[in-house]
Amino acid sequence: MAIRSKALLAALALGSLAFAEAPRLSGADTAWMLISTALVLLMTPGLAFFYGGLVRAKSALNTMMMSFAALGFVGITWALIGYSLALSPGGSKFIGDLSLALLHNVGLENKGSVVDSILTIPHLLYMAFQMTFCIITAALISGAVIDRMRFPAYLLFITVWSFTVYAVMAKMVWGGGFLAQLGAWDFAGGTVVHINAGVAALVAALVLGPRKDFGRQALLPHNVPFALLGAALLWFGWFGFNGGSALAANSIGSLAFVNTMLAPMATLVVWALLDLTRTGKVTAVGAATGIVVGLVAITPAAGFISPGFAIVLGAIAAFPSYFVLLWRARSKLDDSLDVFAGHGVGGITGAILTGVFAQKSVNGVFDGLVAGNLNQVLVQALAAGTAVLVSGLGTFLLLKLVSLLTPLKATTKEEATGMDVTQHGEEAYTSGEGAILVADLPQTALKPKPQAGD
Amino acid sequence: MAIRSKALLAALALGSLAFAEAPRLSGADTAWMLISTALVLLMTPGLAFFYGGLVRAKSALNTMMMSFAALGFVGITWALIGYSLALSPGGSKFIGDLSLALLHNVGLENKGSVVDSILTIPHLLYMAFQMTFCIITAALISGAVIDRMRFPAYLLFITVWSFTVYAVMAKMVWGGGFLAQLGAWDFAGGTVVHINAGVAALVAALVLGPRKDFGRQALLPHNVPFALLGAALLWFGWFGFNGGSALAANSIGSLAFVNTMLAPMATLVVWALLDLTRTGKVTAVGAATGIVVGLVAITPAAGFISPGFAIVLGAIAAFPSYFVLLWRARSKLDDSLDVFAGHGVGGITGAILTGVFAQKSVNGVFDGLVAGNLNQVLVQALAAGTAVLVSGLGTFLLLKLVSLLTPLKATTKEEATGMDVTQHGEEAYTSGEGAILVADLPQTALKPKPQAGD
Amino acid sequence: MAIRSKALLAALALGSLAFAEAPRLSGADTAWMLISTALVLLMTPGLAFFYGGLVRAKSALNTMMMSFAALGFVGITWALIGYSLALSPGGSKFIGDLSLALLHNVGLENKGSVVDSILTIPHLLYMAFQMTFCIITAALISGAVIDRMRFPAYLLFITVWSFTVYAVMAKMVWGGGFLAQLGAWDFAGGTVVHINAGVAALVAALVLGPRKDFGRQALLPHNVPFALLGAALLWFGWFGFNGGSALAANSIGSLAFVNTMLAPMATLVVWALLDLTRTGKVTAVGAATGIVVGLVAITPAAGFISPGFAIVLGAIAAFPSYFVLLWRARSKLDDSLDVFAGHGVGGITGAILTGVFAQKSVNGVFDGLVAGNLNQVLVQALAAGTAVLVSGLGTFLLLKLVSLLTPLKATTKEEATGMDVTQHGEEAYTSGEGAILVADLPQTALKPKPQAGD
Amino acid sequence: MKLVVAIVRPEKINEVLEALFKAEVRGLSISRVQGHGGETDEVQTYRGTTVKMELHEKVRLEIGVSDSFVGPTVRAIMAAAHTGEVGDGKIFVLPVEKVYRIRTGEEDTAAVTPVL
Amino acid sequence: MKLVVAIVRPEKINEVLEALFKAEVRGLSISRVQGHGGETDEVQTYRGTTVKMELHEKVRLEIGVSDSFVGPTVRAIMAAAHTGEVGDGKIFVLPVEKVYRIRTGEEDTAAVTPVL
Amino acid sequence: MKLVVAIVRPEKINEVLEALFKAEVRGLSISRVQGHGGETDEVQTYRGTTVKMELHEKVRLEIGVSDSFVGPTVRAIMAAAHTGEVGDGKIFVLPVEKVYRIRTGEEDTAAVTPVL
Ligand SMILES: Nc1ncnc2c1ncn2[C@@H]1O[C@H](COP(=O)(O)OP(=O)(O)O)[C@@H](O)[C@H]1O
Ligand SMILES: Nc1ncnc2c1ncn2[C@@H]1O[C@H](COP(=O)(O)OP(=O)(O)O)[C@@H](O)[C@H]1O
Ligand SMILES: Nc1ncnc2c1ncn2[C@@H]1O[C@H](COP(=O)(O)OP(=O)(O)O)[C@@H](O)[C@H]1O
Repeated sequence: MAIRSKALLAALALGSLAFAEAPRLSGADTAWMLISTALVLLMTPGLAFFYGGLVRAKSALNTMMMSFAALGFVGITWALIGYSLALSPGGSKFIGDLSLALLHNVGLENKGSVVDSILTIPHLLYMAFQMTFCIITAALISGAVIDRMRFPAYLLFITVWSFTVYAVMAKMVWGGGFLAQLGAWDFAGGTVVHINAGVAALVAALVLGPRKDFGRQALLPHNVPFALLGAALLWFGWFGFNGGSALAANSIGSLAFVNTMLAPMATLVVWALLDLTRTGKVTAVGAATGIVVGLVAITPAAGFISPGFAIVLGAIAAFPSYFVLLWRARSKLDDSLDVFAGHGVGGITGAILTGVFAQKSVNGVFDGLVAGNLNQVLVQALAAGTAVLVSGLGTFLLLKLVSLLTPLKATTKEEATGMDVTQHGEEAYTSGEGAILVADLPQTALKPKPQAGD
Repeated sequence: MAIRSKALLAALALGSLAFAEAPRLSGADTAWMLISTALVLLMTPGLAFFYGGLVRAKSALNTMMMSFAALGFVGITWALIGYSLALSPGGSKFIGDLSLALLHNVGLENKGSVVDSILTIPHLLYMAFQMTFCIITAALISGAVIDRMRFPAYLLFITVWSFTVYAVMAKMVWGGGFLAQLGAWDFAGGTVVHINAGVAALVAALVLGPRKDFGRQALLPHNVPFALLGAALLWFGWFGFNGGSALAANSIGSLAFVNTMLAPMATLVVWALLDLTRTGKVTAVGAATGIVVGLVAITPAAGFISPGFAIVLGAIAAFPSYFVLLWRARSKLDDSLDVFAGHGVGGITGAILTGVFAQKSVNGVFDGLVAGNLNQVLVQALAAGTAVLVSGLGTFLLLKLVSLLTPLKATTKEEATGMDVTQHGEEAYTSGEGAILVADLPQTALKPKPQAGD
Repeated sequence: MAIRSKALLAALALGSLAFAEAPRLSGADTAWMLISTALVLLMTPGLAFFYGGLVRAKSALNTMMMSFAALGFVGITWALIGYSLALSPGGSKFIGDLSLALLHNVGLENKGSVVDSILTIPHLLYMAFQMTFCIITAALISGAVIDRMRFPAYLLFITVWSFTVYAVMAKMVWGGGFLAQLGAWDFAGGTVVHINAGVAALVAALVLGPRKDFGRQALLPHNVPFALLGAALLWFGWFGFNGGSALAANSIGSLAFVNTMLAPMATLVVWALLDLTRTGKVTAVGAATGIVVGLVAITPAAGFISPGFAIVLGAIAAFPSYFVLLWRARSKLDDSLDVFAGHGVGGITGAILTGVFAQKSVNGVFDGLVAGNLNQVLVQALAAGTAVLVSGLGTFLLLKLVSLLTPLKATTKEEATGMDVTQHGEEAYTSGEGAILVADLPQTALKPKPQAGD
Repeated sequence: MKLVVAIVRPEKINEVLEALFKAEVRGLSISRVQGHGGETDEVQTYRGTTVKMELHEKVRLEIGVSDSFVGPTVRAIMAAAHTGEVGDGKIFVLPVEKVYRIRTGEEDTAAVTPVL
Repeated sequence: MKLVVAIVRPEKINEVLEALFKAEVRGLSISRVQGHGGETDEVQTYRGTTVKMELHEKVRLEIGVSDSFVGPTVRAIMAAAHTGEVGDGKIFVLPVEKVYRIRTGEEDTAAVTPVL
Repeated sequence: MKLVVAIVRPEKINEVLEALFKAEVRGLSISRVQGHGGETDEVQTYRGTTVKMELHEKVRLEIGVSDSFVGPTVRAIMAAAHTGEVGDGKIFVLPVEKVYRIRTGEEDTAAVTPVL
C-alpha cells in the first residue's frame, strides 16, 4: 500500500530502478532530512508567534502556550502510540496497528517503515520527521479556540486528537490507506494537515461558541511584528515541510522546495493588490496572512506541478481565502484567527488545484486536468470531502467527550480578566509595580527596609 | 563567459579536472544549496526586524513591510523576467536575453544555466538561490527611504529596479559580463548586492529628501531587541549567502562559511572598542551594526582569502563605516538607517580588500596584493567604481521615472501621523481602546449592549 | 588519546573499519556540519532572548549584550589561541599546546585535528564548530550576573575564562585528556558546557553578591514572549549542537538528533504537570525553562542511549532542576536566571544518567547501568565532580583577578537607574519624548523651529 | 468649569465612550492606569517567584466640562461603567479655574465646546 | 499654587519642553494619553475587521507652578504646541491647596522652585 | 474631599504602597510618567545620534481621600518615597468637589471608604 505514499512517489519520480533491491542509507539524504526535521519543528514556535501577535496582550501567553504545549504533549504521544497508529505498515485502511508503539522496531536502519521501499534514512529519523507534522497540525487548531478555552481541557483535547483523528487521516493518505488506494495525491499534507486542522478548528469554534466580546468590541492584534516574525519562521520551516517530504535531497525535493518559494510569493502579491484595491492600503497583517495561505495551498502540490503552475496556483489561492476571511469577520462565527479560512479553505483549494496542475512529465507519476486527466480533479475533491467529514465528525465527538470530563470554556469573568492571568498565572509583559513577593520568601522580602514602615 | 562566475571559481578552486565532462547532480551539494537558499530567504525578514527595530513605533510596520513586500514583488518579477535578464548565458556584456524568461528552460537538471560547467544541482534550484539575492538587495535600499516614501511608489520602484539596475549589475559580475571579463572578483555579492544597494540607497535618500523631523528631533529606535534579533537572523542567513555561493558543500564552501563567522566577529570586537573609547559605553545598536558591517565586508572575499586575513579584513572594515556613520548623523543627509555607511562603504572596503588579501594558494584562482599582485587591487577598485556609477545613475533615472507616475513622498501631515496608519491602515501595537467596529459589521457590534446607550 | 573523543566514538559506533586508512572528505558530512555550525551559532542570540525576556525592561539590553558580546570576544579569542589550548592533539592531559594557535595548521583538509582518525570535513570547519560551543558556554554564565556586573569587567572575564577554564575542561574531556582517559563519556557537552557554565555561574553569583532589590522586590520578566522565542531558537540550534556532535550525517547523528527532540518534550510535559499540580496552572516561563532543562540533560547522552531511554531521561531530569529552582528563589542566592539550577543541576543529572542508560548495542562503544555496568555511573559521577571542582576553582580565581584590575559590580545607584542606561547608554524601548539632540549636531537641531522659542 | 476624572474597567471603556458621545460629551483624554481598591489580588508565579498582584488594570478618563455638563457626564459614566462587582471604579469632580483651547486660544466654555 | 494640565500633540512635545525651559519652568511630568475631540477618525483594517479609531495619541503635561508662573507657563505651551489644525489640545488650570517636595519636605512655592 | 497626586521614583513605588496600606489608605491609582526636574540628564547614543534624555521615569499616584486622611497619606508617602537625592518627587493636594463610587453610586467619603 505504501506505493501511494508521498515518499515512494518522490522516488518513482526519479524513475530510478535502483529500488528493485532495498535502497541504501544515504548521507546526503540524511543530512537534508535532519535539517528538514529541525525546520518543521521550528514551525510550531513560529505558529505561536504568528497567532500570539494577532491576539490581545492579555491572552498572548495563552495563545503561544497552546502551540508550545503541543510540542510536548503531542510529541510524546506520537512517539508512544501515535506514530504506530498512523503509519505502521500493518493495520486497516483507516488505522494502523500497534507494531511500532513505544518506538518498538523503530531503529537506526532504513527498515520497518511504511516507506521502506524508498527509505534512504534511518527509520527513527523518518518517525521524527512525521512527528513534527502531527505536532503542528494539532497546534493549528488552537487558533480557533484561543482566548476562551480552558487550558487543561485544551491539553486533553489535542493529546487525544493527535492519536485518533490525526492518525486516521495520516493512515488514509500516507499510510497506504483508503484515500491513497482511491488514487488521491497529497504531497506534503494539504489534506492530512491543513484541511484536517482547518475543519477541526471550525468545529471547535462552533462547539465552544464565541468569546463574550466577539462582535461587540474590536479585538485587535497586540503585536503585529510578532505576527510577521511568525509568518517568516513558518515560511522558513515550510521548506523542510514540503522540501523534506521528498525524503531525499533530490530533484523532486528541489522542485517542492522552489514551488514553496514561488507560490506564497504569488499569493502575497495578489493579496497585497486585493488589499490595495479594496481599502487603498496594503496591510501587514494581510501580508503575513497571504504568505501562510500560499504556503498552505502549495503543500499538496509542491512536488507534483511545474514552477510556472506553482505561481498560478499561489495567485489563484489568494481569492477564496481572502473573501471567506472577510465574510467570517462579519459573521457570528468566532474562528478567532481564521484557521478555517486560511488552512481549511486554502487546503481544499490546494488539494483540488493539485488535480488540475499535476503533470506526469514533471512528477513522473500522475497527470492532472492540464494534462487531460479530469478524473484526478474529482478524486482530489472526493478526498478533500472525506477529510472534511472524518475530521469534522471526529473532532466534534472528541470535544463532546472531553466536555464530559472537564469544562471546555473559561467563564466570562476569566475572559474579561484575561486568559494569561487566569489560565497561566502570568502576564506577557510585566513592569513589576505593585507585585509583592509572598510570604514563603525570606523575611527581608516582606519588609523591604527596616525603616520603610513608618 | 561563465568562466568568471563565482561558482565556477569555487569549482576551479578545487582544482578538479572532473569538469572536463559535464558534472553530475550531487545529493550533498543539493542538500547544502537547499538549506542555503532557505537561509538567504530568511535574511529578508531578518532585515525587516533589523530595520524595523531601529525606527519609531509609528513607522515600524511600514519599515518591515518594505522588506516583506520585496519577497513577493521582487521574487515573482525575478522568476518571470529578472533571472533571464540577469543570468541567462546569452545576451550582451551588460544584460542577458529572454531565453530563460518565465522559467522557460529552467528545469530539474543541471543544464541551461550560466554556470553549467560546474553546476551539480538542479538549474531550478540555482535560479531560486539567485532569486533570494535579488530580493534582499532591493529590500536593503528601503532603509534610506523608510518613514516617508509612499508605499505604492516604493512597490513600483523596487519591482522595476530589480529587473533593470540589479539585472545589469548581476550580468556584469556573475553573468560573465563586463566586470567579469575585466578580471574583477566578487565571491558572494559585495559589488552586486552591497555596493549596489548602498549607492541606490544614497541616491534615493537624496531624491526623496529628509523626513520633516530629521535633524530637529531625535528619531530613536523603538525596539532595540528587534534590531538585535534582525542582526542575528541576518548573520544566520548569511552563512547560506556566502557559504552557498560556492554552490557546493566543499572546501571552498567551508572556507567561505568560516570566514563569514570570523570577519563579523572581528568587526564586532573593534566596533565595541571604538564605542568604548569614544563614549565609554559599548552600545547594543552598535553591536548589531558592527556585525552587519563585518558581514558586508567579507561577502566579496569570503571564498578567496585565508581565515587569518578574514579576521584582519573584518577588523579593518569597522573603521570606515563607523566614522562615515558618525558623520552622516551630523550631516543633512537622511539616509535614515545608514544603508550607504553600512552596505555602500562596507561593500567598497570589502571589494578592495578582496584584491589585497586574495591568495591563489587559498582560492586556487587568483592572487591579491599580499601575494604581490597590486593590479588586482586596481581592478577591484575599478569594478567598485563602475558599480557606483551604474547603480547611482540607474536608480536616479528610475526614481525620476516613478515620480512622473505617482508621488514618491508622503505629506508631512502623513509623516506626523505615522506611516503605519497612513500607508497601511494599521498600527504595530494596539490596545483596542477607542476602536469602534464599523457599520458593515453585525448590528450587535454597534450597540455593545442593549442598555449601554443610556 | 583522541580515541575517547566524542567524534571518534560516533565513528566507532558505526563499527566501520574504513578508519584503518585515513577517512576522506565527505560532501554529505560537510553539508551537515556546515548547517550544524550555523545552528549552534544561532543559539547564542537565542540565549540572549531567553535571558533578555526574563529580566526587567531596564536591563534588557545589558542582558542581551552579554550574549552578543561573547560572539565577538570569545569567538576571536578561540580562533587566536583558545582552540589550540583546548583541542590541539599535543599538550598535557589538562591543556593543549600552541601548535594550532592563530589558526596555524588549521586548513581545508581533514588533517591536523585531534579527531583526524575519523574527520571527514575540513579541519577549519571542525574548529569553527567547536568555536560555537565555547561562545555559548561563556554566554551562559551571564545569567547569574546580569543586572549588576559592570560590562567592561564582564568582557574581560569571559574573554580570559574562555581560554583558561573552558580550554582545560575541553581538553580533559574531548582533547583526549584526563577525564577521557578515565573513561568518562560526554557526547555533546554535558560536562564541558553545562556543568562548567552552571558551576561558573554559581561561583560568579556568590562572588558578585545579590542585586540590591533581590529578595525585597519582585523582579519580573518584562517580555515572556521573548523568553519563549529564545527557548525555541535554543532548541532549534541544539539540533546542530547534539546532532552535529557526531561530526557526520550518519546514524549516530540521527540518533542524537532525535533524542534531542524526545528528551525536552518529556521534560516539558513533566514540568507542565508539576506546575499544574503545584499551582494549578501551567506557566509559559515554566515551559520555556523545562525545554531548556531537557536539552541540557540529554546533551551528554544524546548519541549513546536509545530513544526510549531518552524520553525517560528527559522526564526524570525535570525533577531536580524544578525543585532546586524553587529552593533558589527562596534562598539568598541571586543566581538571577538560575543558570546553576538549569545547566549545573541539569548537566549533572544528564552526565550521571548517561552512565545509567548507555547501551553498547545502541552506541557501539560502552555500556551503562541498564546494561549491567555500574562502574560507568561512578566514572560519570567522578567526571562531574572533577568538572565542578575545576570550573568552580578556576572561575573563582579568575574573578578575583579581574576584580583587582577593575570593579566587578555596578553601584546600587547604577542598578536603580538600570544597567541599559548606565552600562550601554541606551534604552531597549524609547519613545523619543524629551530626547534632545545634542550640540554637536547641525544647528537646526537645537532650535526645532525659528519661532519655537517664544 | 470642572474636570471630571474617572477610573473605569478597561473592558468597559468602549461602552463608556459611546455613552459619553451619546451625551454630547466629545472632548476627553484617557490613559491606562493600575489601581488598587477592594479587588481581591491575583497570585502569579514566575519560576520560583510567587507574587501577589496588588494592582489591577484600569483606564482613567479626564474630561473637562462646563458646569452644566457635569451631571450628564457623571451619569453617562455611572451607567456605562457599572457591573456591580467590586472594582468598577470611581469618579472625581475637580474644580477648574481656566481652560484654553490651544488651536484657537478660546477660553473656558468655548474651549471645550466641540468644533462642528 | 496651581496645577497646569495640558494635552498636546506628541510631535510637539519636544518644542513645548524647550519653550517651558526657556520660560524657566523646569519642573513637570508628562505621560502618554489618547484623546478624542474634533479630529477626524482614521479607519483601520485588520484582516476582515474594520475599525474606526476614535482616539488619537496625545501627550499630557502636568506642571505645578506658583501663581505668578501660571501666565508664562500657559503662554509658552500655547505658542509651542500650536499648529492651527484641529487636535492641538487643551490646557486646564487647577487650584492646588498644598505642594510638598519629598526630598526636603519644603512646601508650596519653595517646593516647586528648582534647585540650582 | 481631596485628591492627593504624588510623583515618586519607580524603584520606591512598592515601598510607598506598603506605607499607604499600613496607613489604611487602600484606594488609589498609579501610572507611569516621565518627569523633569533638577535631575542631571543622562546622555544616550544611538549610532551617530547623541541625545540628552531630559525626562526620567517616575510613577504618579492619584489618591482620593476624605479630608481627615490627607495628613496620614502625605506623611506615608513622604516617609516611604524619600531618598534625599534630587529626584524624589512631589506631592500635590487638590480640592475635590464630588466623588462617586461607580459600583454603588455612593458619594464622597462613603465612596472612598474601602469595602471590608
Ligand atoms: N481613593 C481612590 N483614589 C483613586 N483611585 C481609586 C480610589 N479608590 C479606588 N480607586 C480606583 O478604582 C478602582 C476600583 O476601586 P475599588 O474600591 O476596587 O472598587 P469599588 O469602587 O467597586 O469599591 C481601583 O482599582 C482604583 O483604580
Ligand atoms: N474636554 C476635554 N477634556 C479633556 N481633554 C480634551 C477635551 N477636549 C479635547 N481634549 C484633548 O485635546 C485633544 C484635541 O482636542 P480637539 O477638540 O480634537 O482639538 P482642538 O482642541 O484643536 O479643537 C483631544 O484629542 C483630547 O486629547
Ligand atoms: N513643578 C512640578 N510639577 C509636576 N511635577 C514635578 C514638578 N517638579 C518636579 N516634578 C516631578 O518630580 C520629579 C522630581 O523632581 P526634582 O525637582 O527633579 O527633584 P526634587 O523634587 O528632589 O528636587 C520630576 O522628575 C518630575 O516628575
